Amino acid sequence: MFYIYCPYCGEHREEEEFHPKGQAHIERPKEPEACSDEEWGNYLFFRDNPRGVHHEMWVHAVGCRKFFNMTRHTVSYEILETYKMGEQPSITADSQNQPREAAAVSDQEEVRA
Amino acid sequence: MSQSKQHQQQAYRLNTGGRIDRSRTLSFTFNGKRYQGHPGDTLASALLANGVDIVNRSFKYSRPRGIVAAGAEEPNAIVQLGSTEAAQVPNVRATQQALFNGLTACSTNGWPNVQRDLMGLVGKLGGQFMPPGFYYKTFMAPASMWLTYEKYIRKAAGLGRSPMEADPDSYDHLNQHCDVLVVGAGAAGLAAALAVARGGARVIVADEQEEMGGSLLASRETLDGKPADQWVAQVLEELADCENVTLLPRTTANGYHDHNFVTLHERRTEHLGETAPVVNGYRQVRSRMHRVRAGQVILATGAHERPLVYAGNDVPGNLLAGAVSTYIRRYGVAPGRKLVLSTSNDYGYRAALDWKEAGCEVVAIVDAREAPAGDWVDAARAQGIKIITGSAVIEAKGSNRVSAARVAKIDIDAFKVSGPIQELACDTIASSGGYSPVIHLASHTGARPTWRDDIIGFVPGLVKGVQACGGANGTYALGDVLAEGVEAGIRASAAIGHAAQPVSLPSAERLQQGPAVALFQVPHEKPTLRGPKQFVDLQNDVTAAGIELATREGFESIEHIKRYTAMGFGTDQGKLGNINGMAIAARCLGRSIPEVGTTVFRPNYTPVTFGAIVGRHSRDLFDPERYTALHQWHVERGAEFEDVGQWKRPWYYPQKVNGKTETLHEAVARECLAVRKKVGILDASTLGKIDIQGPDAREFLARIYTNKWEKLAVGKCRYGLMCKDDGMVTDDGVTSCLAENHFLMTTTTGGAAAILEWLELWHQTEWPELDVYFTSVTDHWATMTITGPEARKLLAEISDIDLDRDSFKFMDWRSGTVAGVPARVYRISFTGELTFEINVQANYAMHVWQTLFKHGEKYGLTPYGTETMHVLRAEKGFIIVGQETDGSVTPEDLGMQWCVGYDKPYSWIGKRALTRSDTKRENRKQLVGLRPKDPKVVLEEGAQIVLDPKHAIPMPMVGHVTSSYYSPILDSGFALAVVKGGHKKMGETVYLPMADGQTHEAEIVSTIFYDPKGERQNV
Amino acid sequence: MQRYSGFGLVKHALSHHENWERQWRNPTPKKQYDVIIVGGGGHGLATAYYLAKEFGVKNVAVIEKGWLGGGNTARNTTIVRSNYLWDEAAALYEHAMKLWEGLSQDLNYNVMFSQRGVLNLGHTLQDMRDIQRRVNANRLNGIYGEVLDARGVQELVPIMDCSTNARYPVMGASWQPQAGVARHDAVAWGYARGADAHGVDILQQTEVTGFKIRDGRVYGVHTNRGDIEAKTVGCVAAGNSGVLANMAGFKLPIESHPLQALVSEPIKPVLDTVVMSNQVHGYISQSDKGDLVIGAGIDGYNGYGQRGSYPTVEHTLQAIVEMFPIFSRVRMNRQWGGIVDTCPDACPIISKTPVKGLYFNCGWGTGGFKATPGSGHVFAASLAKGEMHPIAEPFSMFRFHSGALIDEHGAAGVAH
Amino acid sequence: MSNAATFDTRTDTAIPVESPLAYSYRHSGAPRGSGYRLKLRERAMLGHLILRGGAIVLDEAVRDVLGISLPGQPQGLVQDASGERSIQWLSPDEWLVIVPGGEEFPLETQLRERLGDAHFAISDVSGGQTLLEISGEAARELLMKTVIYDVHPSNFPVGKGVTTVFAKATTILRRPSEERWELVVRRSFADYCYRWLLDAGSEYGVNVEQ
Repeated sequence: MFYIYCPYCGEHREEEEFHPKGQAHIERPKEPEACSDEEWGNYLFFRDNPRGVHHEMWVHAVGCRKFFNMTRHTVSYEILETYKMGEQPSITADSQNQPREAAAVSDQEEVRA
Repeated sequence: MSQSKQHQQQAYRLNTGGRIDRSRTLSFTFNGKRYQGHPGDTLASALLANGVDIVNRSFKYSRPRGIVAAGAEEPNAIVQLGSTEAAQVPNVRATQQALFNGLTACSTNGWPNVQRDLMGLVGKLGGQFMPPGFYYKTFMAPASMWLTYEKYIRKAAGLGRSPMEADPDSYDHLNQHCDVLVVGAGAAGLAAALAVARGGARVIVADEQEEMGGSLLASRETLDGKPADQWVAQVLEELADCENVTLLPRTTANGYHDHNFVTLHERRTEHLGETAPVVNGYRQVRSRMHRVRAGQVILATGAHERPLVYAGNDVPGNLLAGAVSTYIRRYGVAPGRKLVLSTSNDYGYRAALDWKEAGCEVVAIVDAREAPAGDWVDAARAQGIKIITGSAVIEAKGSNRVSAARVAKIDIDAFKVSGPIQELACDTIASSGGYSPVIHLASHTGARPTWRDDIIGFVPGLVKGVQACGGANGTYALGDVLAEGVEAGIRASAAIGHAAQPVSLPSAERLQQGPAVALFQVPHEKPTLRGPKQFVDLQNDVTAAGIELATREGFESIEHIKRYTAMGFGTDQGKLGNINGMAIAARCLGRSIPEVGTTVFRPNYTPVTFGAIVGRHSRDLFDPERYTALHQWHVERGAEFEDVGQWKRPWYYPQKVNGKTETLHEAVARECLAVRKKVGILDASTLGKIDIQGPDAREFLARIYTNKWEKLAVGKCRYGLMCKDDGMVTDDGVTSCLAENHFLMTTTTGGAAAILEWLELWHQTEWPELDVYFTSVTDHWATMTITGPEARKLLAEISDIDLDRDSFKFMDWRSGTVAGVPARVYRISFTGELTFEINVQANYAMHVWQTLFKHGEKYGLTPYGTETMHVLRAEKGFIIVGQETDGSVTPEDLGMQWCVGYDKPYSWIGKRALTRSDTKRENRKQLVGLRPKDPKVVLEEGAQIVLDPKHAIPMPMVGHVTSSYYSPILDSGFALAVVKGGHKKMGETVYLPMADGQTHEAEIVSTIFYDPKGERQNV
Repeated sequence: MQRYSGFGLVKHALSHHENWERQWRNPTPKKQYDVIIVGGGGHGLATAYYLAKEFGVKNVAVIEKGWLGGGNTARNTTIVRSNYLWDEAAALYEHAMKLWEGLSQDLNYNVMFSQRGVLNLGHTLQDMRDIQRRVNANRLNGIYGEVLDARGVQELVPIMDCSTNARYPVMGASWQPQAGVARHDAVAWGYARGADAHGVDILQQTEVTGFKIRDGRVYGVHTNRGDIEAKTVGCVAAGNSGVLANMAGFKLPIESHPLQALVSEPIKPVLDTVVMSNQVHGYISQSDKGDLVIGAGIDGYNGYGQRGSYPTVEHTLQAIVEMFPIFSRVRMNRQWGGIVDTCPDACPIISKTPVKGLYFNCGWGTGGFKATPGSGHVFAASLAKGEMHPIAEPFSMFRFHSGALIDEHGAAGVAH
Repeated sequence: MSNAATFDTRTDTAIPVESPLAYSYRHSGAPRGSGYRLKLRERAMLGHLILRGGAIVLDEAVRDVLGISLPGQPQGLVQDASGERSIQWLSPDEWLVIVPGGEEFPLETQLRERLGDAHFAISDVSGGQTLLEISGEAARELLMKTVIYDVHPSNFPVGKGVTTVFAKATTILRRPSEERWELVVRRSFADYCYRWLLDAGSEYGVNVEQ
């Protein structure tokens, strides 16, 4: 069970006070009507789901009721940082100087997305 | 021998020694026979004292089994506890159950009894037909017979039995926080705890045994030249005096979860009786789960001795060497008379020394090493004990008790017997294959253990904030263990910012020890597959041959081998067997142990009663029941309640008519007609209410709702529909404009909390620039809905609000007083009748409600519940989110285009999704009314709708009934349904084939069945 | 392949079990296969088995990074049922159910499919509406089911608290008597043995590290044991699907979450059916060995750690003791976690992808085990023909663009 | 003015009121006895206001009107000299004000006047929650059974308050003095909380003061 530092309350609190809210930094398209069905579907449903460093949103539901972001490793479950809404992470998968699991590299010659 | 000796009480009890209180006698019953023991005994030590050899029958082969160990690792002595049905506890480990007066236990297997077990015959005859995985290879023909085979297999399986009555005891949780948690209060743990405690940090020390001290309680070693338990007593005294220290004996750390969250199961009363006692008039909890969040964790969990795997090693009388010592030194019991010890290391020698000192005969020590040398070896020689080197016990003889040991020279590398075999008469064989650190807790965290050749064992992998010391870390020499404990304590203190204080350790004896040899399975003169059974996992009857066979069949990963043979899946989770099993697999595959895999242990370390995990969250406290301010009234009025989320809402109010209580149907018909013809009242307090303030409140509403809000004037209310951004309806309700910058939103009863979070989500993440605040006021207001033609007259009697139809219009709200209480009254309607929703501060609700009844009697004021509310709203075609919708329904599917602001400037939540190819489809399921052709028919809710009822199965379905009721005012059944392309199918006939073979016919009609022009609510 | 039978068992016993053959080989990877299946769990092995046996594609490799059947196949609570609400899902799971019924004989491996029936309890009026809706739909789809009232439930499970005193009294249930449980490991092993016998190479301890893609077409995979080529690659990697998709350069509408389960100590037979409850949230059956096998919920965060949070276990046991107060003194032996790949609509993806020749079968969430034979069969058919099998067609990953979701959340309740 | 509607939901007349625990006293009773180690007392009918806005915006107004300053630090709880009025930090833009019953509306009106056109919100929630005092030697252990927050004095000194999990509900927990704890519970959950406290406290003996 996680022990989470709430950046608004300024202290560690038990996971039971929080709800996870999925991947962080997903912005709603500014002009939804200009989106194709594919782009809109991507916004609604398609996620990074990395095995490793993940930026995700949580809410301190039984507490200050603030949403905030967390950088967490999805295998070790180690919380690398939490930061307020609107801020950017200081730790990312690239900044983590560790060997990347399963060296996820492919020959991508003209991959159509 | 046990048969002949049962009349003789405690024949194996030693006259001196041990930590038992011989001055007091406790009596207990095992398998129907009465025995005696002493305070300080475990059930196991007491059984041994009384010469009870067979404590159980094995699971697969029904072989007689005796006590092997003295602690959590015991695989055999699994008993059923309890003298009454409600107090039954299955699968109690006798080695961990303190003896109490009146304890009643029996074996979990064996028919008709453990002494003479008929299944044992099957095991003997059929044993060879039951290799691992035999059930995968047979019982396949004929296919229909499997359920029959399975019935017999199930009967033979299982250990103890579940009680058949509810638990009389209660349990609870204690949420603990500490700087340092020390798990294990043996030498390492106590040393660590002392170091931490003196530094002033908050420390919890948990130990699973009845007494703290671990192996020091039964050690032959001294500290400062005094018995080690004196040091234990002195340390415990100091710790008990520290305000920053919590000592938890009888407390097992059973699970180690993320971020140093550890569950400690404290057995508070299980040593006292089979149900929890009453102290000072207050009943105690049976056991308690400490949910500990620790800054640092120190694992001082010690090590388990590994038995050697030889033929017949499961016959009663085969014990771990360390267990023999423990029984003699701690419990004053010699578990036999004549001992043969088989060992691969120096530690095992202690059992022989203790045995000899207890006045019993040591037939021989059989040491696998060619030239053992060390202080304990010398001591044994000095005692005149015969030592047979380069050899091992290759087979135990005997059926119900060991009668002899077959001993031979062995060649470990070549895995064969290399010399002549001699048979030594004895009744006890103790074995020691070295130690396995107790790495269980560490592996719960996902950290992989590491193999160390030097200690022939795995040491724990460690995550952040944890350290291991002493036996748990593969350190066994007492002096080193103590020093490591202090170091761990100092490191842990430093990590949480506490200065460590010096701890002067007592001096331990410096013992010379010879190196151990890696011996796991002992070779037999016959090949493993042909020889007598050599057990690896005693509880699951897994043999060395079984493991060999599994590897032959291609099961090469240890995880495969465990699963194919069931090794390690018992209630002991393979504490004794797993490493031996891995070693055997490694031998068969020609690999090293770490190449075969690691053992991954899962919580729990030892099993924990469901009750303790559940805690107080059971029975009346399983889940909160939420009540409105009027709950007392509803209860007194005899309401039946409906669960809506956590709320208890009145469902209907059955009355006694001519001495008979109304049915749901009768009550609802009466309530419905009262509303349609006179006036009814509903407690609507459960609706979610959110106070919205700020200059951008209106803009916010426009973005979050599908419909428009720009022109809603102060004093007005409007219905709103909410979607997720996938365009699917998620909530609805009425929002009122209280002031230009002030709105009150209502939500569905079940959706209240989620909608508040939903609003906050959009405000905090996407639209922080909007100046608006949301506050839940659900509980502040009580809401009483009076509805029906007489509603105005009734309200006028007790309100100072001008209720005139022209000044207080439909969809207006006004404030004033009702029954002398300040109230906001909303003229909105969910029934289609003239309706006033009276909102008062909840503390006044009962007064207002009762006043309404005082005045309402003459108008026929009738309380109605949710069922009537549903009928009335359905007659009007009003939806219930969650009933008409299921997360796949858009506003357009509901025919609610009138509630969609297509041209609002901001692309509100859900709008974009409505133009996706699938949401634009013409033949989407759309909400319609259904009128059964036979008005007496009330269609089943959930009935499926087809166009061709003669179509073969699978029959294409075009929709289903979402709501269906009998309408008392229309005197007919009617329904709401979703039907593919339904909006363009008005007047068409559809069919509803039912499970009973009937097919109903219905016509697609408008969703509004009553007062289609909406005149009644406007009067 | 050595045939298994009771007679064979006796024969082997008399020769001291020295003549049993390997159940599958441990082959060296070839340079090239017709089809590569990535993921050696139940679904992947079943796909390979049916490819070789039913669709004539025998040059097949199954690539497994660990040991076969070691993922969710080994970690689930083994419930098999097909009473799904929507036509598309019902067709898929019922296809599986038909295959389950002859599976032991087809594989010559006893998977112990025990049709002891599954109860999905209803505790609220809306639960009961949903149950009626689902059972009615099932019957018209040819899936037998009944709606029981509280008394009917009590007769089937006498030890359950069906009284009105419960916090959420049992109002009734749906009952699918053909449903039940099966022995999870045996399913993986049986398919592995069968596939191997048809010539499939099962490559364990082999990890795919990337895809070979040219002109938007897959032609092989990189592995820790070298490159292996194939023009058709099917990924059946459950919780790790997202990682594989990233390697191939696209995203999936999938998130991987921890799902926990637990067992009690073995006790004598006391529960003869499978009981599932959405409202109090727990599900339970008793294994042939006597363990109460109990499923806990999904943790809300993403996780590949095969661990979840402890309160999830607490809540589950609270639900179990609420339904079965007599189990309060039974003890929990062991808990564990799996990684489930969940789709937004609680239905799987069996689909072509933006990369030609690369197919994904994933997103089974908590419902994968029961579908194993059906999933493998329709996926094999799709891979063999290069066109999606009609039962698989609705489960395209592109439904998340069009909006044609098959939302089993709303109505089916517990999706396990 | 903030252009919000204000409404005094309280009346001075002798109209009977029922506290959120009225049902519970009838149903579960209010145990009294000797030898108890826990004391429970409801402080019903107090005035409860939720204050929303920026700390800088609110602080001066609160000080002027109420005479105590807004706790600026997270988890802060400030009381006036009498201990009858308090303000508690709930979130960076949210505070709970508790005052003697009847003071809440005049207070809201004064604050609104004082705050003028600033962006803020005040919501009266007096009917929606009640305050329970817990004292006695077993108080801390009872809280450990009940809330997941660390109530050890080193972590929970006087003058602190948090929102946290109460069994399966939520609560606001405050420590106004060394020997006394306060729980603010929602009306609809009050009976559950009360039954929980009686049950959890039963092993120590509970005395309920009405």
